[in-house]
Formats: sequence, structure tokens, C-alpha cells
Amino acid sequence: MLAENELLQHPGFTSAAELTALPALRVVQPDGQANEELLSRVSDEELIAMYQQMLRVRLFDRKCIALQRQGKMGTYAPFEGQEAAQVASAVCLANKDWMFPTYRDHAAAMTRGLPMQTVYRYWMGQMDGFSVPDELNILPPCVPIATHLLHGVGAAWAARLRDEDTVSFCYFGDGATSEGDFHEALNFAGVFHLPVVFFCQNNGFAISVPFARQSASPTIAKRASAYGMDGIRVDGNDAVAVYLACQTAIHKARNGGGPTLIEAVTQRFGAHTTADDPTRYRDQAAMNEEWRRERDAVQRLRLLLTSKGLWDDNREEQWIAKVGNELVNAWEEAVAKPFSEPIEMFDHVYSKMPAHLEEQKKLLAGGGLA
Amino acid sequence: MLAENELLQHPGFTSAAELTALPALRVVQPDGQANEELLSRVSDEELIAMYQQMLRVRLFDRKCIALQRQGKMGTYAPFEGQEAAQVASAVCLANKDWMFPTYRDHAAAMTRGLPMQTVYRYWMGQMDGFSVPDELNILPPCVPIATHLLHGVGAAWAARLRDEDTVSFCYFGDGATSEGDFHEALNFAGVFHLPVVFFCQNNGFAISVPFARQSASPTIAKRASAYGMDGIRVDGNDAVAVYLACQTAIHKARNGGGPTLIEAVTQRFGAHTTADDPTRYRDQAAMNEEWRRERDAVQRLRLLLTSKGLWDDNREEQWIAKVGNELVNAWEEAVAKPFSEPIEMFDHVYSKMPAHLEEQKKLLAGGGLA
Amino acid sequence: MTRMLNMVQAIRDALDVKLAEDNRVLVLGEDVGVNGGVFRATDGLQDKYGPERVIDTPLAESGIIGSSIGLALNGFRPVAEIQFLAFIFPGLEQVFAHAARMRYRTRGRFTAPLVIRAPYGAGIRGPELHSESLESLFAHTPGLRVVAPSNPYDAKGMLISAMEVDDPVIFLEPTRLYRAGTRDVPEGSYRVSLEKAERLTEGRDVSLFAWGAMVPVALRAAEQLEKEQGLSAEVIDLRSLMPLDKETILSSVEKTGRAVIVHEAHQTAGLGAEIAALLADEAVWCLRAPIKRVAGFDVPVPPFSVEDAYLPTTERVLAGLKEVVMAE
Amino acid sequence: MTRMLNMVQAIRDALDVKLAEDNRVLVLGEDVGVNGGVFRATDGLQDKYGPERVIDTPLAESGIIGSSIGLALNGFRPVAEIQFLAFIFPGLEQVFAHAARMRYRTRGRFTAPLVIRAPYGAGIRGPELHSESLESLFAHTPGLRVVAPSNPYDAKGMLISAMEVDDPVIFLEPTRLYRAGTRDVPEGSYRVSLEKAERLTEGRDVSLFAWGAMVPVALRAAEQLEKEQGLSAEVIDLRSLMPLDKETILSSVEKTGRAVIVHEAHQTAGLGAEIAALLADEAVWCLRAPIKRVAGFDVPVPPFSVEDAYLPTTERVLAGLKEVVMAE
Ligand SMILES: Cc1ncc(C[n+]2csc(CCOP(=O)(O)OP(=O)(O)O)c2C)c(N)n1
Ligand SMILES: Cc1ncc(C[n+]2csc(CCOP(=O)(O)OP(=O)(O)O)c2C)c(N)n1
Ligand SMILES: [Mg+2]
Ligand SMILES: [Mg+2]
Repeated sequence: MLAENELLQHPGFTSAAELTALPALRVVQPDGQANEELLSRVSDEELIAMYQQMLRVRLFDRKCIALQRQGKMGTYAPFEGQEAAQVASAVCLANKDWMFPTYRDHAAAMTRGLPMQTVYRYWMGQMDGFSVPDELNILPPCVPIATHLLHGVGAAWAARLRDEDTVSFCYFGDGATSEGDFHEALNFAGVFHLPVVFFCQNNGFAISVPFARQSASPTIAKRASAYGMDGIRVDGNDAVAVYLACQTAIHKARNGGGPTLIEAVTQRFGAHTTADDPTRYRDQAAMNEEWRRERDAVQRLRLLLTSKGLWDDNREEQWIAKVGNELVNAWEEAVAKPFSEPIEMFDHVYSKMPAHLEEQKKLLAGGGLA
Repeated sequence: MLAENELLQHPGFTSAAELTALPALRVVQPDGQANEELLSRVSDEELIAMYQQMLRVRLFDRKCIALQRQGKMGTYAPFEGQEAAQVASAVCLANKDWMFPTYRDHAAAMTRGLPMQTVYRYWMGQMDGFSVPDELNILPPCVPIATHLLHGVGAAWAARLRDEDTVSFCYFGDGATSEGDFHEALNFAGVFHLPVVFFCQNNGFAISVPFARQSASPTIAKRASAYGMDGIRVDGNDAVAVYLACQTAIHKARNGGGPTLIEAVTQRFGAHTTADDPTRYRDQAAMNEEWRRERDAVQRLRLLLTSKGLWDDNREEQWIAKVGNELVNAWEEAVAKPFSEPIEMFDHVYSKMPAHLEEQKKLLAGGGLA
Repeated sequence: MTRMLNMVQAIRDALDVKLAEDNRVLVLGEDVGVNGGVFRATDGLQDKYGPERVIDTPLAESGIIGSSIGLALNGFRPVAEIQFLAFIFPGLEQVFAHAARMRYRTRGRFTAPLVIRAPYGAGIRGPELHSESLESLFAHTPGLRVVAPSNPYDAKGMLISAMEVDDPVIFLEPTRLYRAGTRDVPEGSYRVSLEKAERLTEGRDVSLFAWGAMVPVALRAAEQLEKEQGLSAEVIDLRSLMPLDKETILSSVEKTGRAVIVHEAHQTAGLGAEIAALLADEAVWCLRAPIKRVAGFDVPVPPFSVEDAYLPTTERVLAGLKEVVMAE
Repeated sequence: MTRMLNMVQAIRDALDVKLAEDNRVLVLGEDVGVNGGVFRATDGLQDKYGPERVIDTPLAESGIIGSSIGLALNGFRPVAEIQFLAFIFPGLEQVFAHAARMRYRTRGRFTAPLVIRAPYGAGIRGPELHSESLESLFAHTPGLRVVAPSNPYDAKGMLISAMEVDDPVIFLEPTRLYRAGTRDVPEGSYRVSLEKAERLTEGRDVSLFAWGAMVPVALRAAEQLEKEQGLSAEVIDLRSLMPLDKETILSSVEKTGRAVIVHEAHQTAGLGAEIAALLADEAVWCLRAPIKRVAGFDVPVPPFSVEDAYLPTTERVLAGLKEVVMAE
């Protein structure tokens, strides 16, 4: 980990007072070359674990796209390209911390321990796809853009009021920064000096709309200063940079240092969702080429690991095989589990079912009218 | 007027790229001493006209408080203390420009030509208190905080689409900067580079809540940079500073230079509304003392005018007498005019009255049930 | 021990009781702290419980409600004040998309037991957007409870219940009744049901349904009907608007065969329609007259000089009662 | 000249026609430009009319609606797309506090004639909050017009009318019908009323009211009723939800004496209640059976694997019809 003042002095970082259009913090270059000094803050085990997880979620993502194409899942939101941003941030959190993901952040949620099966079930439109194991404070994917940032604020506030050192960690996209709730959340966090990290994956697009149409400000990190908080801009395809930035912001939040806005600059490699056709709004061929050459986060980390002798083709193959089994097993479990019964729709609307819902439930059960 | 680059080079101004906690632009000191170089941009006639208008609206404001106390008007929102901010901004606008005031900005609206009688009628709860003369693009006072900023954005957008050089000018308070709509409005204005001026009267309070509780950012002007726009912070009790800042921002907007955020630092001298008791949340006695000594905008401008030989006790007396007559005459007209008839509530709901409203209208007219 | 309290005092008392006995309870909103609320409903509470439990927030309703949801997720029981009901508009996404669905979405794993208190209704010469009645919007949103007390006793007891129930509650406070009279209100804790209507008068000839500030209007109209025609109206204060106390509603109309519903919200798609629809379905065989609604007109609440004509008056309710009792 | 178009094509055609003939018309929203809309309802329009008239906005619904109000104030006719109806939540303040009131507030001096288009309703396996039906919220807001077409012909004609009327219009597009079938749709301009319901079948035994995606469901149920019982239902497509075509509604029930109302929004405080309430007031003497509503249940629209059970089905509507025709 970096010391807080060390972080603030690094050329990639900036305090609220100095924010301008920034270069992003990068530790590992696309060819796997690294800034050794910064890299030394991360252990080999951590690097390997992140890589394995990134590869795992990428394979999961591709499997989901295939399942969707086969009609076995509903519309699916892939995250390929954003593995470093999601995995390297999520590994920094503890069980007690609160995570607020969007529909695209299941890589982060799975990294924190959300069962793969649950994620499958979510995209199958099953009710238990929204269930979260008791020991994890992960909210289900938030669909209405930017709204969950305020939940992160509130949960962080609760922690502060109880003098707990838990942190709220909110995931969101570049498009989300245009919503009023983004503003209100950051403003509350600033005013009440709350332990929350706002982690924006700036993948350059909100569906088809490029970032330049979202904001006249060239960076998102820069907006931190409007809320009296620090902002950090990192190369979101560099797992090590993401890891260091998140770890520092989380540590700061945990220790009373208040909120941070992190902008992880990354790319969504594929479509917005399986219902989207990215060739309508961008040159996907050019993007593919550039991405494979210098943006692919998984490849970059693999190059680093290989150069350090921590990974090789053999380990790669074994890992892929292992994950392949997991993907299949989890899917089999997901479809073997009973599907949601219509009647379950009446549960959990209220803490105690009111009379009119009892009636409606009975009618549905009896095949009646309503 | 200042040239645009001249403005940007003045120590009181800053471009979006350099925004930090700023000193505010001030031209006239509390004792009436002025920066002669900047003062020379304003003609003597303009200075006198602004002073007269500021005194006029102050007397109007006090009259309204008295009328409210006598039960002749509903809850009233006084603006004493904010005369320079409102008058010196409004004089910069042309008839064709669009003005979006709040419930506290009737000084600005009257300066632009809204009849005094209309303002009386508004606070009497009469329907025609919301009517605006055809030749003026002034919206009625906006009650839901910050929402009208988006209307300013849209009206400015329309002007730009038609290649007209009209400007939208939006009034709002420090509290309004916390609402999501503030953010969305400034963001749209920045993205579409629209001819709109966001004019914030930072009077330090949103009802009882001090500015430090609204925002962790020490200034509002600073927030401009989050939207890629310029921000200006001015002494809002200095009519000349307000005038120069607004004139420059309006000129810039009119000529394709895009939006500006102006923060006019001022004080509301009295209560939030006649229903409010400011002694509950601030030391009003200390405030009175300080305010009279160095914050009173009317007094400051009078000292300047007197020192320049442009004003004296005699002119003051005559002006007060003249305004006194106007206040009384306008009030007499306001109460002589027929009061709103309940039946009018059915008009203007739709462009053409639908059947169910025809029915309801008939029932009310007939004293029936509805 | 009881004291005579008006509704504002009763509400403050409820907050005081729960702040004292449950350290999960927080009060937050615009001007609720130092200022004690623009209606003084939270007066003195910040002095007593400190600025960490009675909190002045920035001016942002989505922020207030959204962060209250987060506070509730993480163990607190926030009571958020919205200064006037229509100022909940910017926070509706948080109410509709999250507060109402948190329990449902997460299958009970996470819940959002918050109370949103808001003064509502017309009749106090307020400026624009200070007089709205929006109960049907919330009643149409599964997952929310919606209640509106009509007197100080109920206000305190229902607010205590609202702070204890594990669901989000929209707690509507009829501004016009805030200081309209006092009642004996017990000290300390007591509960009033969040689901039960209250029959205020027994009647044979017509059922008269009302809530909030329309309750006194309904009572006056019923009195007048008795005086003028010797007919008795059964006045029912619904109190709970979601869920509705169907049993009480139906059993009254089964007896009287006639119904008038009074509310100050706009008539079209107001909650009166729901009650009429219930009756038209389940009590149609008992109906001996048209079901009448006496409601706010389908126009925006007008400027205050004419707002009284917008509102159902005793005369309009009486006219409605007469139409119904004379039908056949 | 006519062509066979589906509803998405018909909507695009309406926009195309008005963009061409009225330079005050603008189309704006998220992904409506380069991408042509997530349902392709604006496909090709930016290429044809340029990025100043078919505009991709930032991701902010209050911004979209609020700035559309400003555009309308200053002479334009914006047609704002909300990507899915529930995403209007953050923009509701602009709709309720401003779009609906601008004309009223300013006594006609300023108006806000904008159209808000939004796909609505369930049945397309959408993620959470992609399937809501919120018509009653808007119908309860004086100053708004609310319409929902059920076929390509109406969709085009009503959208053209909506772009021409001087009031704000909430234009609800039943997602499930977007590509559910084609109809002969005339080229060029034509108008369909924003106030008139359409009687789709003549019937004697029961009136069946529906709109949007429930219209085909109602028709199927009516057919089934005919087949099974030889009884005829009069199916009425309301089309306009605010104002309601009271005349058509009442005259049908005066004839049949029976009514069933179908909608996919939650039953409680849904628009079906308003129709039932109208009938219980003004047609009570004609009623020969309880008025039944067959509606979405009072639960949040559930995840898509079970959404079909949330929605009124032909079977549920048929059961409702049978209950009503067999009553007495
Ligand atoms: C309030 C709201 N408006 C619109 C949408 C529809 N929508 C879903 S994803 C999306 C784009 C989001 O872009 P961004 O925030 O950059 O996240 P990304 O999808 O790129 O991860 C939109 C417009 C929504 N879900 N919620
Ligand atoms: C959306 C909304 N929330 C709350 C209010 C109630 N309210 C009226 S004025 C005010 C304070 C506004 O403060 P500021 O923006 O600083 O303007 P000032 O009154 O100081 O001129 C509040 C909270 C409102 N009108 N609208
Ligand atoms: Mg994005
Ligand atoms: Mg203020």
C-alpha cells in the first residue's frame, strides 16, 4: 500500500485543490513492463490471485454471452475489457464492507464472493438471482443509473455513526456522472466526510453516447474538487494501478479520511448488452485492434506475470480447465435448482403480507381472476 | 464592459482550468472608495440608475413586509441585502433575453420591467400575479428549488438552434447548488455550449442551513470547472462588481462563448420569509451590526455616488418621495383590480378545456357538488 | 398521564419518545436541526439528541431519501422530513425504485424501514407547490405503506408505529390540522394501528369516507345532514391509505348501501376511485345509490386566494351526501 | 398510399413526417441519435435531419425533460424519449411541477407543448424497472395528456396529433406490441384523436375496457367468451387515458350493464379504479353485475421468469368476464 501522502505526491494523483485534466496513474505498461517501485507494493500472490480471477470472470462473461445466444438467459450485460477495474478494486474490500454494483459489475461481485450460480440465476430472471449470502454486504445490481451511490453514502454514514471502520464502495459508469444523484451523493459524502469510495469505470460510452457528450469536463476525477474531495484517475486496464488506488482510498476512508472519487479509464470491449450493436456507433474493428494491442487488461497482467516467472502456458491451461469445470458445474446447478414460482411474487413485498395481497395470492394460486 | 480576456486576466476572475478557492472581485469598498480603472467602465448614468432602482426595490420590500404583517398578503420572501446582486445583474439584460427568477428575485424581475402591481398580486395569491407582460421573457418565480435552471438551459438551446443572440439568465441561491437539477443544468449547458448565465446569490443560508452544510467546496464558482465552464466569484454587495461580471458573462454568451457560473456573495439581511425567525439559527444582532457597517449594498453605492458628487440628501429625499407614491399607487391599483374568481381555476389547464373540466366548472359555478 | 397537545406537538412527542428509546432512530431533513423544522415539528430535538441524530442535510430530496435508504440498509431507522409534500418530487425515484422494492428485490435480505414525513394538503395560504395531496401516487406503489392521521392522538401513535414497522412508510401530515386543535395525548410510548380505519360516528343512511384534513369537514357535513334531514352518516377516518381497511369499508356500506368519499387530492385517479372501485366490485349488490366522490378539482391547486374553492367544503360534501341519500 | 408497418416503424414514420414538415420539432434523448434508439424508433432520423434536430443527450432524465420544457417555452416542439418508462422517475419533478403547470401558472403566457415518448409495460423479458406501467400517476396530474396506442395506425396518427397539440403529452408505447404485427399505415400526415376511445367489437353482454398491450389480450378473451358461451363482449380500446372518453365508456355500459377493465399496472389506485368509479357514480342504475378489474398484481413487476403470471392473461380476463356475465 501507499502511504496517503505518498499517493498524493505521485504525479498520477492530485488533491482536490489541484485538479485539472490529468494523466492517469499507470504502473504496468501494455507490454508488461512495470514501475518496479510501485509494483513492489503488491505481493506475487496478490498478482497471481488477481490474474486468476480476471481470467475466471472473463471466461464466465463469454459463457454468459453464449448462453444468452442460446436463449437460456435474458439480455446480458458483458464486461469484457473491464476485468482489471472490477477485480482489482473488489479484492481490496473486506467482507464487512458494503459494495454497490451496477448491472455490469458482476465481475466485482463475484470477486467479493457472490456465487457464480447466483449471477447465472440473476440473468435467467430468477428471483433468487437477487439474493445475497448473509455474510456479504453486496447489493443486487442497480439498474436505475446512479441511484445506488446514495445508498453507499447512507451505509457509510451509518458506519460512521456507529464508529465502525467499514467502507462503502460504489461502482458506476461514465454516463452515471450526468445524473443528479451522482451530484447529490458526492455532495453528501463531502459534507458529512463519509467513508465511501466512488469508483467510476469510464469506459468511454453510455450505450452509444461517447463521454464527450456526457461532460464538457475532460475527466471525471476532476469533478472531485467540486465536492471538496480528492480525485484519482487511473489506467483502468492496469490491475496494479487500480489496486493501489483503491487500496489507498479505502484505507483513507477506513481511517476517517473521507470520500474519494476514482476514475478508472477503461474500455468495454463488446456490446453494451446482448441487445446492443456497437458497430452502429463506433469503429469496432479499429477498437478490436487497438484493444488487443494495448488495452487488454488480462493480457497485460499475464505479460507481467510471465516476465516475473509467475505464470506460464501450463498454469494457464490448468487454470482454464479448472474454471471451465466451474462454469459448467455452476450452470448445471443453476438450472437444476427449481425455477421461481409465480406465487413467490407475493412474498417480501411487505414485512407482513397485507390482506389484499393474501387475496391476490390466493386467486393466482387458484387460477382465478385476480 | 471588460473585454473577455481582460476579465479572465483580472485577479478576481479565473478560467475553468484554474479554479480554486478564490478571492471575490470587488470594485467598490464598503466606504465607497473604488478601483477607478474598473469603475470607469460604468457610466455615471448607469450608476445613478442602479442606485435608484436599488433604493426603489428596498422600499418596496419593506412595504411588502408591512403589508404581510397587516394580513394583506400571504407569506412573503424579502430580499433586503441582495439589492445589488439582483438589480446590477438585471440591468445587463435586454428585453429579448430570458430571465428565470426564484421567489426571492422580484427585485430583479422588477428591474427588468415586471410591473410592481403584478408582484403585489403574486404575493396576494392572485392568479394574475403569475402573468408576465408579452414583451418580457420573464418566468414567474420558481418555487421548486433549482428546477428552473434547466428551463434556462432549454431556452438558451432554442436560441442557439435559431441562431439568435438571446441569453438565458438564471437566478438561484446557494442551497440550490445541492439539488440534482443544478448539476444536470450546468452539465447540459457545458456539453451543448449554451448561452446561459447561472447567477447564484450565495447569501450564506438556505433557510436555516449555513453554506458549509450545503457543500464541502468552499466556493460555488469553483464548481464551474466540473462542467468545463468559467466561474466568477464577485462581491454581491458591490453593484459595480456584479454589473461588470454579468455584463461580461452575458456578452460572452451572446457571442458564442458559452455558459458562465457567477457566484455573487451576499447576505439576506432579514428573515427567509415572513414565516421565518432567523434568530433561531444566527446571531442577528451581530449580523445587523456588521451588515450596516460593511455589507449594505445600497449604502455602499450611495457613498460612492455622493463622493462623486452624483447624489445628495436632496435627491435622496425626492427619490424616496417619488417611490413612496409609486408604492402606494401600485398597491391601490392592486387591490382595486378584481380579485381572482374561483372559476378561473379551470382556465389554462389545457389548451382546450376537456369535458370533465367543463363539468367540474359547471358544478362549481352552480354551487353544486363537483 | 396525558397532556393536551396539538398535532405538531404530538408528532414531536413521538419523535422524542423513539429517539430516546431506540438509538437506531435518526431524524434528518432540511432545517430539522437548529431551526427545529419549518413547522417546528422537530423543535428542541437536536439540542436534546445532538447533531448526529437530528441532522440538517443539504437541500436535496433525492439525497435525503437515498441516503436514508442506505442508513436503513445498514441498521438505522431514519425519519426523513420532506419540507412540503410536493418537494418529494425530486426524490420519487428513490422512493419508487428503491425504498418500495428493497425488501422485495433482495428477497428479504436487505430492507429499507424508513419513515418519510411530509406536511401535505391545502388550506394554509401557502405558495405554489406547498399544498399538494399525492397519496394515490404512493398507494399505487407496492411495498410502501401510506398513512395520514387526522388528530394529535393518532398522529403520535401512528408515527410511533411507523418507526417500528419494518416497511417504508409515507407519513402524511395534514398541514391544516397541525395547530387546528388539541387532544389528550398520553406520555411515553403507545401505538395506533397502521392498517385500521376508525369509525368516528355510527350511521345508518350513508357511509362517508375521509382522511387527513378532510375528516373534520366530513364530520361537519354529517352533523349538518343529521340536522337538516334527520339522516345519519357513518363517518370513517381511513387513516391507513395503503393498505386500505377493506373490511371496515365494505361492512359499513353493506349496512348503509350508500357511500360518499371525500379527499382533497384531484378527483381523477385519486384514492377515492380505488374505494369506489372496491365497492363497485364487492358491494355492488348492496348499493342503493351512486357512489359519489367529493374531491379536489382536476386542476393544479390554484393560488391561495382561491384555494378554498378548490378544496371540498362542508357544503360540497353535504351536497354530495344529499344527492346520494335522495337517490333511488 | 399505405404500407404495412409495425409499431416501431409507424412511430418513426410519424417523427419523420413531423421533422420534415415542422422545423420546430426536435427529437432528443439517450441514444436516439447515432444509435437510432434502443428500440430503433428513431433509426435514420439523425442522418436525415442532422444532429441539431435529432439529439443525443447526456444520461439525465430531469435534464432531458427540463431542458425540453425550456425549448418548448422558447418556440420548439421537443419530442423527448425516455428509454424505458420507469426511467422517467428522476424527471418526475419536471413533469409534475412544470410541464403540467406551465400554461396554468402563467395564465397561458408560456406553454410547454412537449411530447414525452416512453416504451412501457411488461412481457419482453426485460431487466428490473424495464416493465412498468405508470399511467395513473400521469392521469392524476392535471395539465398532462396521457395516451397509449395499441396498433401501428393509431401510434402514428396519435403521435402526429401529440406533436401538434398545445399541451404536454405523455405518449406511452407498449413495448410488447412494438413488433407484434403490422398494419396498413398511410404515408404522410394524418391524425388520430387524442381524446376518443375506439370501439373494437360491438357487444351486448359486457363492456371490456383495455389499452396498450392489453388490447389484444382483451380481444382474445372476448373471442373466447363468444366461443365458449355465445356471449358478446364490447371491447373498447381507450387510447386516451387523460382525458378519458367518458361518453363512450358510459354509453357502452348503459347498453351492456356490465364492465370489466383490464390493465397491466398494479390494481390498487390504477386507472381501472377511475373507470370503475365513473361507472359506480354515473351508471350505477344500469349495473347488472359487479365491476371487475383484471390488473397487474399489487407487487413490483417481478423478474422476467415469472412476469407472465404478473400480467393479465387471456385466461384471467376470461375468468373476469365469466364472473361478470354469470352474476345476478
Ligand atoms: C435512470 C436510468 N436511465 C436510463 C437507463 C438506461 N440505461 C441503462 S445502461 C445505460 C448507459 C449507462 O452508461 P454508463 O453509466 O457509462 O455505464 P456502462 O453501461 O457504460 O457500464 C442507460 C442509458 C437506466 N438504466 N436508468
Ligand atoms: C425542491 C424544494 N425543496 C425544498 C423547498 C423549500 N425551500 C424553499 S426556499 C428553501 C431554501 C433555499 O435556499 P437558497 O437556495 O440558498 O435560496 P435563498 O432562499 O437563500 O434565496 C427551501 C429549502 C423548495 N422550495 N423546493
Ligand atoms: Mg460507460
Ligand atoms: Mg441562500
